[in-house]
Amino acid sequence: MTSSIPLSHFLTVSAMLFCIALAGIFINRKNVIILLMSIELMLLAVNTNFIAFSRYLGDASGQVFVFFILTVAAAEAAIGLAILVVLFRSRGTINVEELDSLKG
Amino acid sequence: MSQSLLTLLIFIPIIGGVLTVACGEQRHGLAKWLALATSILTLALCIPLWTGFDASIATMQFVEDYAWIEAFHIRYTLGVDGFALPLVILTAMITVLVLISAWEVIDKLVAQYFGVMLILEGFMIGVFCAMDAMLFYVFFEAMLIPMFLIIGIWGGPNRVYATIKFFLYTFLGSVFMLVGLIYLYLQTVATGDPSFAISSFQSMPLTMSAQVWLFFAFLMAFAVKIPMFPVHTWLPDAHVEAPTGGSMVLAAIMLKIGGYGFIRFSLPVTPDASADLAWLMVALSLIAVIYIGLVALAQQDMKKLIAYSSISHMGFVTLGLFIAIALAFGRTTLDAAHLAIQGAMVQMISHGFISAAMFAGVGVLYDRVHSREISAYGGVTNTMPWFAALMVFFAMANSGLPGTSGFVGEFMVILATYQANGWVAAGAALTLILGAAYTLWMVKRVFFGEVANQNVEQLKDINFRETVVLGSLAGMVLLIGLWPKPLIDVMQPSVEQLAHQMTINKVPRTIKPALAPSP
Amino acid sequence: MIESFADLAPILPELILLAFIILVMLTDLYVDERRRGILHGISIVGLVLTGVACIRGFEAGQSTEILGGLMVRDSIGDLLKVFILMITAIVLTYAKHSLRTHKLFVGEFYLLVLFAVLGMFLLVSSTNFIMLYLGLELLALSGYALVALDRDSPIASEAAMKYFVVGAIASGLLLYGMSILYGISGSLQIDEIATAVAYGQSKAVLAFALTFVIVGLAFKFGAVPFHMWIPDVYHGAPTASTVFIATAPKIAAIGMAYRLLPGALPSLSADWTEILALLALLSLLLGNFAAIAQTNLKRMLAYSTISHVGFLFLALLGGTADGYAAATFYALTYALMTAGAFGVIIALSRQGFAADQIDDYKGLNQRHPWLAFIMLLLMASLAGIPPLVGFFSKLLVLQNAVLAGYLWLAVVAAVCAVIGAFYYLRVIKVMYFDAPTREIEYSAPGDLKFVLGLNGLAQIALGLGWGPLVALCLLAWR
Amino acid sequence: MITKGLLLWIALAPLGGACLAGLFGRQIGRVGSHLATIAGVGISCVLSLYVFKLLALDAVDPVNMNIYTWMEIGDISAQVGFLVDRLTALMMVVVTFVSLMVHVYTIGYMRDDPGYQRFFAYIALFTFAMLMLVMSNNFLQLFFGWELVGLVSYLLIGFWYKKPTAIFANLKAFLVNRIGDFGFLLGIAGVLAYLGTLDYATAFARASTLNGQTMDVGFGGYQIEVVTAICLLLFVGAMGKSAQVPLHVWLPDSMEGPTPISALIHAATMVTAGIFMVARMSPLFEMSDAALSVVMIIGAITAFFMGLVGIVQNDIKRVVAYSTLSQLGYMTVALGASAYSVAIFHLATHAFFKALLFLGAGAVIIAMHHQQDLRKMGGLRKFTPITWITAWVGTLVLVGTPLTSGFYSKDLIIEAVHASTRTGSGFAYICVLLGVFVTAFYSFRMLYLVFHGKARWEDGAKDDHHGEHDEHHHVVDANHPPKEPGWVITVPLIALAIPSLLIGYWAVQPLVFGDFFAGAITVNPANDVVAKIGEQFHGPGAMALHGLMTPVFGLLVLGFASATYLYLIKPELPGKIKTKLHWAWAILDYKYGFDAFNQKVFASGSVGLGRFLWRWTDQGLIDGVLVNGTANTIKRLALVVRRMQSGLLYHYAFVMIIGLIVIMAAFAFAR
Repeated sequence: MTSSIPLSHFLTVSAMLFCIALAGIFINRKNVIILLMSIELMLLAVNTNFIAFSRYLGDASGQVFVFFILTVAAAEAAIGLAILVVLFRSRGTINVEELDSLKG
Repeated sequence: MSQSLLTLLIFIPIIGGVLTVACGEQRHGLAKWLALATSILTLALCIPLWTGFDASIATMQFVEDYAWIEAFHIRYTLGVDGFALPLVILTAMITVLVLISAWEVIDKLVAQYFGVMLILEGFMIGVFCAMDAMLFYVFFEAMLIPMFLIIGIWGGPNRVYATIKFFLYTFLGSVFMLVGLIYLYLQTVATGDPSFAISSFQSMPLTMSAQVWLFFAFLMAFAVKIPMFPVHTWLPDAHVEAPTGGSMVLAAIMLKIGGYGFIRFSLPVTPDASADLAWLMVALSLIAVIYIGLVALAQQDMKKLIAYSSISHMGFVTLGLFIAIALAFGRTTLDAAHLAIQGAMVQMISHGFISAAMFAGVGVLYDRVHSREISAYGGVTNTMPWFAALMVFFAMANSGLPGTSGFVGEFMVILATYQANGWVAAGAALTLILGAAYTLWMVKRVFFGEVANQNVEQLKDINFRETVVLGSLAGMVLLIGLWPKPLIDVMQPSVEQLAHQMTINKVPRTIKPALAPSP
Repeated sequence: MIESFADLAPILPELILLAFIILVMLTDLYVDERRRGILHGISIVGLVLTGVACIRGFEAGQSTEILGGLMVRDSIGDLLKVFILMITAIVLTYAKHSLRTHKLFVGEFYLLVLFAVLGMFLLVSSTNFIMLYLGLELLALSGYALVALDRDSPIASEAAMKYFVVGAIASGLLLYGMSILYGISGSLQIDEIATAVAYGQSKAVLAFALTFVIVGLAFKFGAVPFHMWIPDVYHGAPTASTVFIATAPKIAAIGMAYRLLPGALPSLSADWTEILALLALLSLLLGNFAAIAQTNLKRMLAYSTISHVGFLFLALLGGTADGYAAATFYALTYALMTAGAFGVIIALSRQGFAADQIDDYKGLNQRHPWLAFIMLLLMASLAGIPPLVGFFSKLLVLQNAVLAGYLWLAVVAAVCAVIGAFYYLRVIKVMYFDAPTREIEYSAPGDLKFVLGLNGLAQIALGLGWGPLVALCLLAWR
Repeated sequence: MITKGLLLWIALAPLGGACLAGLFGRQIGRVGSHLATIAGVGISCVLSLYVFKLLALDAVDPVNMNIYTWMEIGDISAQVGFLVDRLTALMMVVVTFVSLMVHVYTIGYMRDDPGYQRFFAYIALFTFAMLMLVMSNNFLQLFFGWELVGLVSYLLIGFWYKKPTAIFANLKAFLVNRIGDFGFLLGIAGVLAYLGTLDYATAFARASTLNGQTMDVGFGGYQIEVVTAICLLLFVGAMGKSAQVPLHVWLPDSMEGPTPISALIHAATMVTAGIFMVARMSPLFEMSDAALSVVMIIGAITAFFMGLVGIVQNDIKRVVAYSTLSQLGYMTVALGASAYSVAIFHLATHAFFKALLFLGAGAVIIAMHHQQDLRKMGGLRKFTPITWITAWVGTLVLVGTPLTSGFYSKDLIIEAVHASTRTGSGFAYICVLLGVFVTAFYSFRMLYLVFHGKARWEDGAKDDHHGEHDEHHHVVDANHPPKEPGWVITVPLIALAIPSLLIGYWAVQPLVFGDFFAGAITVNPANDVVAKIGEQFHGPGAMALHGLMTPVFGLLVLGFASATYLYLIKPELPGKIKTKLHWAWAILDYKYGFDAFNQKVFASGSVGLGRFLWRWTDQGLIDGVLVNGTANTIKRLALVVRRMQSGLLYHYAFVMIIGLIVIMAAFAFAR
C-alpha cells in the first residue's frame, strides 16, 4: 500500500492545495469568509505534507505536529471569525474591497 | 586640575548650558548671567592651558585616556597639540563674545538660546580635543542638533529650509566618514591591535585604493564642513537665516572643524592618496578663491556676501594644506611645506576673528534696521562713525591688509604655493583684488555716501556692549597681524610632525607634474 | 519524562509567568471597574518576578535541555527574555494611561499581553519546530486580539483583519517550509535538522524550504516585502496595543531568527545572508522613503520601524554571535526609542484627541519644553545622532555589515539614515520651530511622566554608557 | 651714531600723533590734534635731518637692524627692521619735510572742515606708513608699508565720504593699486622661492645665484629668465603705486581728495614709492636688461602721453595731476636707463616743486572759494601776489629752466636716456624730448589761465559745481574778489619754493656724480650711463650754460612761446584750434579711453560674471538641480512608494507572494 502511491504524488497534491489557497486569497475580491477558508486550506496542505512525510519516514513526530496545527488552526479560525464579527458590527460590511480606509 | 583640564573645558560649558536651560524662561535674567559666567570660566580655564602648553614638542599634551567601551575599544582620549590648542582657545573666546552680543538681542526663549550656545561650545571644544576617532565623530555629529536648533528657532524667515539643508548636508557628508572609520577600525582588528585611536589610524599601512576610498570618505565630511566648492551652497543659506550669534559660531569655529579634520585625518591617514589627489584639491581651492570671489561680488545681502567671502577664505586653508603635501614631496627641506601648513592654520584662526566680527557688525545693523540688504543702507558713517571705523577696519582685514591677521595666512600660503606652481599662486593671489573688490564695494554702498533713508538717519552709534565685542575682536585681529610669531611658534612642532607624516609613503605615490616643486 | 520537579527549575520563568496569567484571569473576574488598576499591579509584579527568575538562572554559555529537548534554557534565551520583560513593563505603564483615556481599560488587555509574552518566551527558547510554532502562534493570536481590542473603532477592526489574514498566510508559509525541512531531515529537532542538512542534501530543495522559512521570519520582523501589515496595524490599533506590538516582538524575532537560521540551517548561511541583505536593502529604501510622505505620527513610526528592521538585518548577516549580539542591542534600543515615542503620543492624547498627527505637536517646546526635549531626544536617537544610543546601535550593525563583506550595503544604509533623518527632524522642527496653534495639555499620571522621563534620558545615559549593555549581549551570545 | 631708539622715534612719533588725533580727537579738540600730529611729524622730520646729516656729511656707516621677528619657520623668517642708508635717509627727509609742510598748510586749508581731527590723524598715519616703507630692511615690511600707504590714500581720497565721486575714486584707487600689489606680492614670492629669504641684504647677496637661471613659464614650454620674471612682477607693483600706464587711471581721480593730500600723497611721496622700490631693488633689476627695457618703455609712454592729456584739462588740480603722471614717467625712464641716482634726484626735486605747485593750486582754490575750473579764473596775480610768485617759481622749476633744480634732474634724465644703449632707449629719448615741450605748454597754459588775462570770474559764474562742502556756498565775483590766504598757507609755499629753486644746483654734484648712493644702489658697470654723462659734467654752472644750447631748451622755449601766444596774446585761438583738430582733442579729453574700458570690461564685466555664476551655477545647477533636485526627487519617490500601500488586502497578499517568488528566483539564478 505504501509503495502504491509514491511520496511525490502527495507532495504534488499538497503543493496544488497550497497554491489554490494562495490564489484564493489574492484573487478573491469579495468576501472575507473565503479568505478564512483559504487559510484553512493552506494549513491543510501543510498537514498533508507532514503526514505524507511522517508516513514515508516512519517517524511519528510529524503527525504529532499535525495535531497541534489543527488545534491552532481552530483557535485561529475562532479569532478570525471574532474579528469578522467585530468588523461587521463596526463597518456593516465584510467586503474585502471596502477594507481600504487604512492606506498610504 | 591640569590632568583633567580638557575634560573640564568640555563639560563645564555643557553642564552650565544644561543648568542655563533649566533656569527656564521666567528666570532668563539669571540664565543669561549664569551662561556668561560659565563661558568666562571656560575662557579662564584656557589660561592654564596656554601657559601649561609646552610649545617645543609635537606630542599631544594634557592627555586624558580612559576606557569608554571596552568591547569595541572605544576610548575617551583627550589631548591637544599645536593644531588643537589655538582652536580651543578661539572657541572659548568667540563663545563669550557671542553671548555678549546676544545679550539684549535675543527676545524669545532666551534661556534656551544661551544654554544651547554653551552646549555647542562644549561639543566644539570636544571635537578639537578628541584623540579617539569615535569620540571625535561623536562630538562632530553632536554639534549638529544645537546648531540645527539655533538656526531653526532663532533664525530668519526662511530658517526651516536653511537649517534642514544645513543638517542634512553635513550629516550626509559625515556618514561616509563614519563608514570609513569603521573600515579603519576593522583594519586595526585585523592587525591584532584593535583601536579607534586616531594615531593608530595614522600609522596604519593602507593600499592605494583603500586610501583613495578613505580619502573621499573623509573629503565628503570635511569638504562639506569647511565648505569647499561644489558642496558649499548650504553655508550662504545657513548664514543668512541664522541669528547673529549662530552666524558667528558657524563662521568662526564650525568651518574650522573641516580644516582641522583634513589635518587630523585626510593628510596623515591617507598621505599617498592626498598626494595623488592634491591637484584636485588645489583646483577646488582655486575655484573657491576665484569663482566664489566673483559670486560674492554679485551679492545684495550682506550676510550672503560675508558667507561667500568665508568660503573664499577657506579656500586658502585647503590650498595651503594640499600644496604642503606637494611641497613635502621629494624636497631636501620641508620649510616650504611648513610655511603652507602654518599659513592654512593662521588663516583659520584669523578668519575666526574676522568673520565673527563681520557677522557681529551685520548683526549690529540688523538689530537697528532689521534688514540685511545692502540697498537698505547708505551713508551709515554719518550716523555711526565709530561703528563705521571699526567695520572699515574689519573690511580691510577681510581683504587681507598687512598688519591685520587676514594678511598673514594668505601671505604665507601664497608664498608657499609659488614654490610649487607660480600660476596657482597667481590664481590664489587674485584674492587680493577680488577680496578687496567685494568687501570694499559693500563698505562703499553701506557706509559711505549721503544718508540713504529714514532708518539710517535714526541710527544710534554702537553701545558699550557692542563696542566690547567688536573692540576685542579688533584687538585680536591687530595682534595676530602685527605679531603672529607666538601663534606660529606654538604650532610649529605639530606642523613639522604633520609635514613629516606627509612624507611617509605608505605606498609609492606620484604627484601631478604641475605641482611638482620647482628645483 | 519529568522525573522530578527539579527538572522544572529551568522553565521556572515560564511557570511563574503562567501562574500570574491565571492570577490576572481570576482577579479580573472578581474586581470591578474602579479597582482594575490592581491588574496592572499584578502584571508588573509578575513580569518583575519572571525577570528575577530569568536573571537568577542566567549563566553565560550554559544551556540545559528541557522537556526532552523541546526547549532549551540558555543565556541567549534568558537575555532576550529579560529584555522582553523590561520593554513589556515599560509598555504596560504607557498603555495604562492610554487605555484609561480611551475607555479600553479591560483585563483582557493584560491577559493578551502576558500570553504574548509567554509566546515569545517559547519562541526564543524553543529547539523544536512544534514548540517554535506554538510560541509563534500564541504571540500572533494574542496580537490579533490586541489589535481588535477597541471593538467600536472601524479602523482597529480593519487593521485586525488585515493583520490576521496576512499573519495567517505567513505562518502557513513558514509551516510549509518546516514541512519540507522535516521531509528532508526526518526530524523536527533543530539540532538534528542542522546535522542532517549539513550532509549535502540537494541544494535546490533546501533553498526552496529556506525561502518559506525566511518569509515567515521576515513577516515577524516586518521586512519588505512582507511589511504591508505594519503601517495599518500601527495606525489602526489602539495606541496601547501598537506600542506593545511595535516593540517586544522584535526582540523575540531575533531569537526566532537565531533558532531557525544559524540554528537549523547553518550550512546555508551564505544563501540566507544574501537574502537577508536583499530584504535589508528593500526595507531601508522603502521604509525611509515612505516615512517621508507621512503626516500621521503613528504611521510614520511604522515606516521608520520598517527602515530600522532593515538596519537590524545588517546585524544578522553572516549569522555570527557578535552579529546577533549587535542585533539584540539594536532591537532593545529600537524598542526603547519607539516605546518612548509612543509614550509621548499617549502622554498627550486625551479622550477624542489621539495626538497622532505630526501637526498636533506644533510649538510643543513653548508649552511643555521638558516633554518636547524628551521627544527631541527620542527622535534624534531614532535618527542616529550621537551621543544618543540610537547612533551606537547603528554603529554596531554597520560594523557587522562591513565585517560580513557588505561594505556597499553599509554605505547605502548610512545614506538611508540621512534620508531618514529628514522625517525625524520634521517632528523636531514642528515642536521647536513652529508656533503653537492650539492649547496642548499634558496631564499624564505621575508614573507615566516618570517612566517617560527615564525613557528619554536613557537615550543619553545608554549613549554615554552603552559599554556594559553591549558587553552583556556579547557575553550572552558568545 | 644711529641707534635703534632714534629710528623708532622717527617711525613712531607720527603714529603716536595719529593715534592721539584719531582716537581722542574729540577730547583734545582741533588745536590739540593738529599740535599733536605736527609735533609727531616735526620730531621725525628733525631726527630724519639729523640722520641724513650723519650719513651724508659725517659718513657714518649705514645701519641694518631688526626690531623684532614677525614670524620664523625653519630657515624662512620675516623680520620687522630698519635699513637706513643714504637712499633711505634722503627719502626720510623728503617725506617728513613735505609732510610737515602739508601739516602746517592743512591748518589753514581744512580750517572749517568738520573732519579736521580725522584728517590730521590720517596724514600723520600716512607719514608713519611711508616711513615704514622707506626704512624697511625686508620685503615683508616693504609690503606692509606699501599697502598701508594705499589704505591711507584710500581713506583720504574718500575723505569727503558723502561725495559720490570721491567714494568712487577711492575704491577705484584701492583696487587699481591692488592689481599692482597682486604682481608685487608674486614678485616677493618669487624672491622667497629663488633666493630663500625676505631680507634685502641676504637677497641681494644671493642675487648672483640667479644668473642664467631660467624657469618654465608653464605652457608652451617657454623658458623665461627667473630674474626677469621677478623684476617684472615687482615692477607691476611699482606701476600700480607710481601710476604708470596702464595702471595710472586712479591718480587723476584721486584729486577728489582734499588738496593737501594731493600734494603729499599723490605728488610728493606715495606715488614715488614705486620709483624708490625699483631703485632699492637695483641689484636685481641690474641683472635683467629685458626688465629694464620694459621699465623704460612704460615710463616713456607715461611721460609723454599723460603730459598730452594735461593740455586739455580744465580742472586746475587735474592739470597738475597729469603733470605728476608725466614726471613719474620721467623718473621711470631714468630707472629704465639704470640711472637710478638720477631718478631719485628727480624724485627729490619733484617732491618739492610738485608739492609747491599743488599747495599753490590749493591756495588758488581757497582764494577762489573752491572754484577749480581754470575757465572761471584769470587775473589773480593782483589779488594773490605770493601765490602768484610761488606758482611762477614752481612752473619754472617744473619745465626745467636752467639753474633750477627741475632743470638739473630732468636734463640729466634726458641725457641718461640719450646715452643709454638699452632696447627702446631711442623711443624713450623721443618721448622725453617731446615731453619737455608738452610740459612747458600745459604748465604755462595753466599759469596764464589762472593768474593772467582778464578775470573771468568777475561776471559771477553762478552755474556749476562750487562747494565740495557746504561751508562755501558763496562764490567770488566782482564784489567779493579773491584774497590771499593766511600765513599757514603762504609760509609752506615759500618754504617749498626755496628748495625747489636751489637744491638742484646745490645737490646735483654730490648726489648724482659723487658716489653718494654707493652701497645703496648697485649699477652694473656695463650700463652705467651716469658715469658716461659724468664725463661731460663740469660743475652745475657749466651744465646750466650748456643746457641753454641743447634741443631740450629749444623745445622748452617753444612750449613757452606757443603757450604764451595762445593763452596770453590771442586767448580766442585755442577755441578755434579745438574745433579744427576736434578728433585729436576728443582723444585726449577721452583720456585714450582707459577709464571707459576698465569700467566696461573689468568692473561691470566681473560683476556680471559673478552674477551669472551665482544665478546659474550656484543657485541653478548646484542648488537647483543637485541639492533641491535630489530632495524633490526623494519627495516624489516617497509619494509613489506611499501609493504602493494600497490598503487592499489582496494586494498585500499578492506582494507577499511576489516576494516569495522573487526570493526563489534569486536562488534559482544565483545557482
